[in-house]
Amino acid sequence: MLPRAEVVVRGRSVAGTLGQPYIPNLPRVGACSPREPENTAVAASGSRAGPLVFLAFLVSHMSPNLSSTASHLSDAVALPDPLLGHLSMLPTALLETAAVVPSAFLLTGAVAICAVGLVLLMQPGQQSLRLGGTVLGLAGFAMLIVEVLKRAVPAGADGGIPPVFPVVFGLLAVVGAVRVMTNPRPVFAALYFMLVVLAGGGMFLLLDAEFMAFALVIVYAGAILITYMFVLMLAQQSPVAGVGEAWYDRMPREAISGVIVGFVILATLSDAYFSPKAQIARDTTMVESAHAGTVASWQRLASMPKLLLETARVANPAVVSITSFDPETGRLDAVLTSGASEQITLPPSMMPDNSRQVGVELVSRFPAGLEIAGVVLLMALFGAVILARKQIELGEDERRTIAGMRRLTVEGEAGGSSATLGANR
Amino acid sequence: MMPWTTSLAATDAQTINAALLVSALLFTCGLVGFLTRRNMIIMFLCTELMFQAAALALIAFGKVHQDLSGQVFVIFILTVAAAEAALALGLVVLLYRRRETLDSEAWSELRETS
Amino acid sequence: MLSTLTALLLILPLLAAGGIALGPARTSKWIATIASLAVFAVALAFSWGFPGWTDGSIAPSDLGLSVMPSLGINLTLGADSVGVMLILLTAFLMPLAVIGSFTAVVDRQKEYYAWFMLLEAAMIGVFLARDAIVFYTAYEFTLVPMFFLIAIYGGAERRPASIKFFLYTFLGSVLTLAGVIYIAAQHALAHDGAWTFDLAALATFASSELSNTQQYWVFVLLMIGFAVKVPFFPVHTWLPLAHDQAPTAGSVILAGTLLKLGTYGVYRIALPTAPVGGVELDQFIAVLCIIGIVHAALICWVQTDAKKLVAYSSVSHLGFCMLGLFALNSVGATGSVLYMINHGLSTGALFLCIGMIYERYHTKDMAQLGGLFKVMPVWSFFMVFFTLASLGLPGLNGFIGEFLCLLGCFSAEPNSVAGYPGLLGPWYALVAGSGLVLAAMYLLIMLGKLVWGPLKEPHHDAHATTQSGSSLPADLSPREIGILVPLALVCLAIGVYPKPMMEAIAPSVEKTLAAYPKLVDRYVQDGSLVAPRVDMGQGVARAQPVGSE
Amino acid sequence: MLDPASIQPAVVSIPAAIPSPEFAWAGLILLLPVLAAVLSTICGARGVKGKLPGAITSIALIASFVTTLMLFLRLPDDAPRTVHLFDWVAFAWSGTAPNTSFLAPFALYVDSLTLLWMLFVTGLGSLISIYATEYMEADVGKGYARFFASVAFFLFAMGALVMGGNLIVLYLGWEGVGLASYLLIGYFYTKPSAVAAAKKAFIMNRIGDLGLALGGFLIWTNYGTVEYDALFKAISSGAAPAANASAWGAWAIPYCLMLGAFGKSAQIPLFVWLPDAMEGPTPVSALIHAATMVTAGVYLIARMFPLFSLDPNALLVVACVGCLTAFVAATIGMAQYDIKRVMAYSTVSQLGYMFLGLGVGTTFGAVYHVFTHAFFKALLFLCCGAIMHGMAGQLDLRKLSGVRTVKGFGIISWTFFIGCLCLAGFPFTAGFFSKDTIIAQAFASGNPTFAWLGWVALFTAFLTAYYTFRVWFRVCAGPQKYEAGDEVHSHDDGAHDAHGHDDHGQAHGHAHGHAHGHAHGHAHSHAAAHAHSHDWHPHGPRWAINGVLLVICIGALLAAVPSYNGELQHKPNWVETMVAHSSAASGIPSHEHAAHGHEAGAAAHHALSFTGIEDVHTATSVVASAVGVLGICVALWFHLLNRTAADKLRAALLSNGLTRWLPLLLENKWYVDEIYHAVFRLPSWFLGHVLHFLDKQLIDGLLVNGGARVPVELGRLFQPLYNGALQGYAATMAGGIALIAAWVFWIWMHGG
Repeated sequence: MLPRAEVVVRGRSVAGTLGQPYIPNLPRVGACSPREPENTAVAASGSRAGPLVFLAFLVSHMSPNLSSTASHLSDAVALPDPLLGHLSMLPTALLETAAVVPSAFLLTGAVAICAVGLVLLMQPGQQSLRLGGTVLGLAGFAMLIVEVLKRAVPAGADGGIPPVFPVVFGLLAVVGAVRVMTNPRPVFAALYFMLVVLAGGGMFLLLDAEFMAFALVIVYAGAILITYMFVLMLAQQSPVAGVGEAWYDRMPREAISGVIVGFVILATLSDAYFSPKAQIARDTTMVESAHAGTVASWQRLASMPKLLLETARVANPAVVSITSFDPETGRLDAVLTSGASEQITLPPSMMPDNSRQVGVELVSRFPAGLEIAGVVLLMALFGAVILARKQIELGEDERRTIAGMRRLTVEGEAGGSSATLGANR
Repeated sequence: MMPWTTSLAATDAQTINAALLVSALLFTCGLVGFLTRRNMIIMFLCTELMFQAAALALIAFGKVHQDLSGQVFVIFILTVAAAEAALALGLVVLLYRRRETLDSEAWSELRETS
Repeated sequence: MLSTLTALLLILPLLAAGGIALGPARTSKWIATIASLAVFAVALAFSWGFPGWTDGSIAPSDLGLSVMPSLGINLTLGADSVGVMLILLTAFLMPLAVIGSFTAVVDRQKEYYAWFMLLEAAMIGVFLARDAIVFYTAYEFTLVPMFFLIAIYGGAERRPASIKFFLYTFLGSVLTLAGVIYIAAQHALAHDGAWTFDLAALATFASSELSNTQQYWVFVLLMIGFAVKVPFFPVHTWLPLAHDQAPTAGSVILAGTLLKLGTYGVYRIALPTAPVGGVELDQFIAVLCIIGIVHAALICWVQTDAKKLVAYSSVSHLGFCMLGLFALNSVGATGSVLYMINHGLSTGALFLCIGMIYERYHTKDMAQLGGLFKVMPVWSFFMVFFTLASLGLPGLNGFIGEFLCLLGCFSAEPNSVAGYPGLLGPWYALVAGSGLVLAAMYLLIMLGKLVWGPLKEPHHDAHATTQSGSSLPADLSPREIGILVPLALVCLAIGVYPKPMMEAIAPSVEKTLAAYPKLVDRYVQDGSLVAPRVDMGQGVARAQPVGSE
Repeated sequence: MLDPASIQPAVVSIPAAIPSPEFAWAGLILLLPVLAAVLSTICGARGVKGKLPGAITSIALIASFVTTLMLFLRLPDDAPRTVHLFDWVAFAWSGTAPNTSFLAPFALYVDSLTLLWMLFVTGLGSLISIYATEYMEADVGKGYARFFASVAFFLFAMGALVMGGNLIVLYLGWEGVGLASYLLIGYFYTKPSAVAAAKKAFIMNRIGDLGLALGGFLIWTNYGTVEYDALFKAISSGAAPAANASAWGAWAIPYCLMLGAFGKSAQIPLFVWLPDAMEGPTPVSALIHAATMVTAGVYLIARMFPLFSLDPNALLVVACVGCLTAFVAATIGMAQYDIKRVMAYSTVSQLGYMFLGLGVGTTFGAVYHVFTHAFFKALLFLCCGAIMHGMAGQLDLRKLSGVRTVKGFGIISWTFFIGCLCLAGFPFTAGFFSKDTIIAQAFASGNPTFAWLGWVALFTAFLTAYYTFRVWFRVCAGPQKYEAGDEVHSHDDGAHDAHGHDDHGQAHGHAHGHAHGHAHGHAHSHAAAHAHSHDWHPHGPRWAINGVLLVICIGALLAAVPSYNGELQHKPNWVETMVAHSSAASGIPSHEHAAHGHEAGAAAHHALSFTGIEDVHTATSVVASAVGVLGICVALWFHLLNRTAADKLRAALLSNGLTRWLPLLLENKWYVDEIYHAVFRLPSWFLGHVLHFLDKQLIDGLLVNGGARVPVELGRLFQPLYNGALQGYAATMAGGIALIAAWVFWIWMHGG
């Protein structure tokens, strides 16, 4: 939490204030002389090295301190594939471009690049396109994250150590999400979703929401995803040799319009989130609410007398009881075993942990919501039971056939090939 | 604060920005996936993605405001997601049994005939 | 007493429509006949007691019913002399149209006559309206019965015709409504939120307090809707289609009265409300009129379908009517109002005549018909008569209106001695006058094909039976003669002695055109009342507070 | 240009009219024909089988004539009278003077010019309707009532035209006679050529009417009135028209009126309708298309002469057009074979003389020529009609010869001869005097242009004499030889049987007590199988036709009497007096004055000085007589004495490449019809098609339907989103949310 006295417009002007042109310290992939790969794993990954190159580049870019490391790393990555080499030039070039583009358009531009990448990624059966899409998408993501992180740092302030974890988790989550929506195999999609959940949990952790992080992983990965898996097993035909997955899994519908709609939202959201105005508002809110958050935590502690007592005892084992507790300051008047009263100031580290606080918050502030959540789950249970009853003996087409009506599906229209369907029937 | 979260010295502001960006991207991916995929199961997965995004944004903003309501609401999201998964997947199974396909377009006859 | 009659004018047809809808099908045509005759009688009584013949005032002035006080919408009824004349025209044509449908319509009679009665109520409502919203409501409501009349009882292409008719005119009049609401909103702004939709109040307000630019645009808005209805040259294409497809009686009413709603709207609302726009656009509109006159006349020339020919001739004729109106002087406007009425009579009668042919031969194609004088001399007499009325033969009704319209246009010059300065002049009249020659051309071609020449009848069902199976006589039946004779008599009477009408119209015209001479003078001096660009920007800037408040 | 000495603007003030309500009975002159028309129509509607309509009309017209005569006799002085009958077009408005009202009451303006015209109109009208009662008897019970209703209506309209007190009433009559003409030309409505001719006449007239209307407009805008009396008052008071009252200015008035006059009187460029108008029954041709209606243009200019006299150039135009028309029509008339057409072209030609007379400033000459021409041309037409009537519709002068000797055709032939003499301008006939007055004035005016026109007119006089006697020598003289016309045949479409045509009644047998009874049954029963050569005989007319011919013949001869008075006895020529007392004399020096002036000034070197005669009038008379006689002689040689010479001449001309054009041009009427068709009619017709196409495709198709298709196409653009698949709806929803979010964000960012 960095209190900011003044906030100037971020972006290129930052470099200007520093008195030097803002030239990102970019790894010069093409220019470097081939060396012995120090990181054989990376090198061995070959064409899959793109993301790592990015990661390295990101890290190097974010932190001047790490720049040598990064360039080292990037130098270390030999790119055997000339195509990939060229493709790798692309993000570099893009970033160079980004440096001269007004920051107001940077986010939007990056979003657009992401969109193009996603569209390419969604082209079925076109390996090279998808590769390009990957590169473009990553480049867009890189531009986005760089710009976004830069905006979190006030002008003239030192960015400090680059936030590796948020970037890593974010990248994982996004990659997972993209795979969820592009993978033709539903099972893999579900598994990638698990990746998203895990990465999301990581983000939760970074945001000090430990309880939610683990709850998320448990509920999603443990319960919901398993349900999906079961359903997939029930409903999904296995890929047929020579045909592959069902056509509806291979062919996205109206990819471009969908992407446009999605990325309009994305552009709006990113502009809304990261515009200077919003950034200032958020920073201000954080500064202003810091104290309130502490007070709220102490209050929650106060609402748990036993825990308060225990906490006080941690501070001073001699505490017998507590006469008063001031959430504003975290100061409590305790009666010691000696009968004397003592004023103890609890350090912030003694706040109750996240799960406790959430629990208190849940039952104290949102009891009705809690009840409703319970009812929802109950209803879902009923619903699931009703749905699961054995109620449909025949497929609709069969029943229509019996009734002498026209079949709704034409041979071969639905799932798989007609041969498969014929075999199934 | 957990010590390890700050070990790499990411500022809160940076983390929050990253989280918000990821949330937006997740949401977009979920939305785009929902709009473009034909498989009903994956469509639901994509809604889950959007839930994720919402949850992440809630938590990030909770962090901004130093308020736990954000986290509490994530619980509700989880609830709804679970309920939805239960019901929706049940429905998907039913639908699949009727048409033997997971293609959502197989159920497009409610449209206005053009 | 006058108020009672006024109310009766509206209520009677509505009651009749209800009665037709509730009663059995076989009585519907009689109910409609009796009701429309009764309305005509009421209209006669109304005009007898009407006090505004000599001074152009509106009467009754006290009949009103508050509908929406907060917005100042009142159901106020009353008409000036022009309105009364058009009411008389409507009430006169309606029984003829109803009686003319006896044999033509055999299916779904109940609806047919009920729609007719509703149509009559709506049209009378337009001419009686003293409130803009009432006017607009009635104006739009005329579309509904007409839409069904065309769509159900029309020819082969009735569906597209009815839809086009409805949408086209509706689209136009929505803009008119926008203009009206804009004026009313401005009025409310300028008068501490006092809303009113009273036509006279709006006209007074708009013509005196709105800026020139505002008036200009208001006029444009108002004009668009009315121009479609007229129908004015570039927006006329719905008319031939609608006429072609409408049932005979529908065409009669369409040509006779419905089109007059447009010209009446221009006369009653657009011209007095936004005189600046009227002056500014005068020449533009006149040029369009003239193009319309010549264009439609030339098209008439090559028509093979008699009904379409008459329909296009309506376009041409109403061009004269508008031209007279936009001469902006008393002569032209008086002629124009006369023309409204006379066009209604003669064109309506022509449609009736062609409908009678259609009932007998099931074709309107002039290539398949010819020399009908031989078998239908009585019909031919009326056909020739009304054709002559339509082409403006002096002594019949068409002449005076046409002549005065042209004279008005001719004398509408800045330094005219005709009392009112105008912006047109001899050249306009010359080109428009060529429409007279062309009118003679196409109408006589029609006569030459239908009435004269060697006898030609469609082979398959010459003098076949009507749809109902009851055969019509070769020549006109007494019922049909009974329809045409009153029309012919009225045409003749107006042609021979139009003076009372002109004297009644003149004061109303003066009121309508009161603001114009000064504006025309200023226009002539400055070259424009609405300075381009700069003033327009101010206009927009002025208009902005309205939106934000 | 025009010698200013000969025409001085507004030197003669027109006496103010005296409102005379006591003469309201003069309205009967108009009312009686209307009544007759109505009654005849009723007869037709009631299916009266008999000559009742003819009788009604004849009686009404005679009564009308008598009323006119009474009016003529009762008028105490020469001052014009106005008789206000009722208000017609009349309304007033507030405004700035002078034009705060438009007043066109149905009023009569009676002066000597009116009376002169009305006398011969009603007189000839009565006579011709009597003639027609016999002539049209084939159509009794069918078109008979229609015919007489139209004739009666024509008389009403003509009366309104002539007697109307203002231009609007004149316009009423103007269009009314056009309508009557339309109805009567198209009388044989089953004949497509008749229908086309009727249409053509009406439309050509409409063009002229437009000119008249515009002239009326201009008069009103300039002088603030359309009433003759007020107008003349304004002119003779010397008050200039309101300055810049119209963009066209007062100068344009005569040109507009001229157009109207040219249309009605069949002058170049609007003359082509008149020959075609011969499709009508012959009495109609005689009455409307020779004697009365076509002179309306002359009347108009004579009546409006005060306006014309203000503008010498306008008069020059009138003179040139008149002269040119006279010449062109005469040349065409030389080459026609249809005797009615010859007469029609001669009418056009004579009308040209009248306009020449107006143009050179002798309204008297013009009016006098109208007067004489009315008689002799009516006579000629009636004779033609009688021959046609007797010869079963035969009009081709190549197929008729020596009719004079056919039994029953004597009166016809000799009255025909007298008519021809008059037309040819044989010395001391009516036509001679009136034509010479015009030509002499052309020479006497001292204007070189007019002198040229005079020469052309003289040459035309020669042509006139030639073609007139060409007809007479061919038809009436020579060996007896005739063929029946087409009207003994049944017409091809069968629609014509015993119904449509004027002249076949006799051949088809109407029981009128004539000697062809044996043929009648035949004719009725099987017209198609009728072999005319065996049982058809020409038959002479009975009393009505013969009587009328005689009366008109006497009239034609007597029409010269005023000139005898004037020329020989030096008494005032009463026609001239009548003209001089009307508005037609405005701006023209009185006769004596003019004569003196010319004798003094222009006598020494007028264009005809070579004759050695000092007086230009006398010189003209001599030259014109010589020319006329020469024309008759040429005709005598070519068409009676040596008929083959004419054909040889024609063949010689045709065989020579250099002269080939001459007969072709003349026989094809200078190709004027074809030129008009190609230049005006065809392009307009084509333009009509183009516009119709554009109207349907461009305006309606592209703009209207295209405009309507925009929302449709927009809808279609987004339709895939609503194809029933869930995602489409979701996409719209999400897109909407995205846009709303973007909007909200925009507002948030940029302040609301």
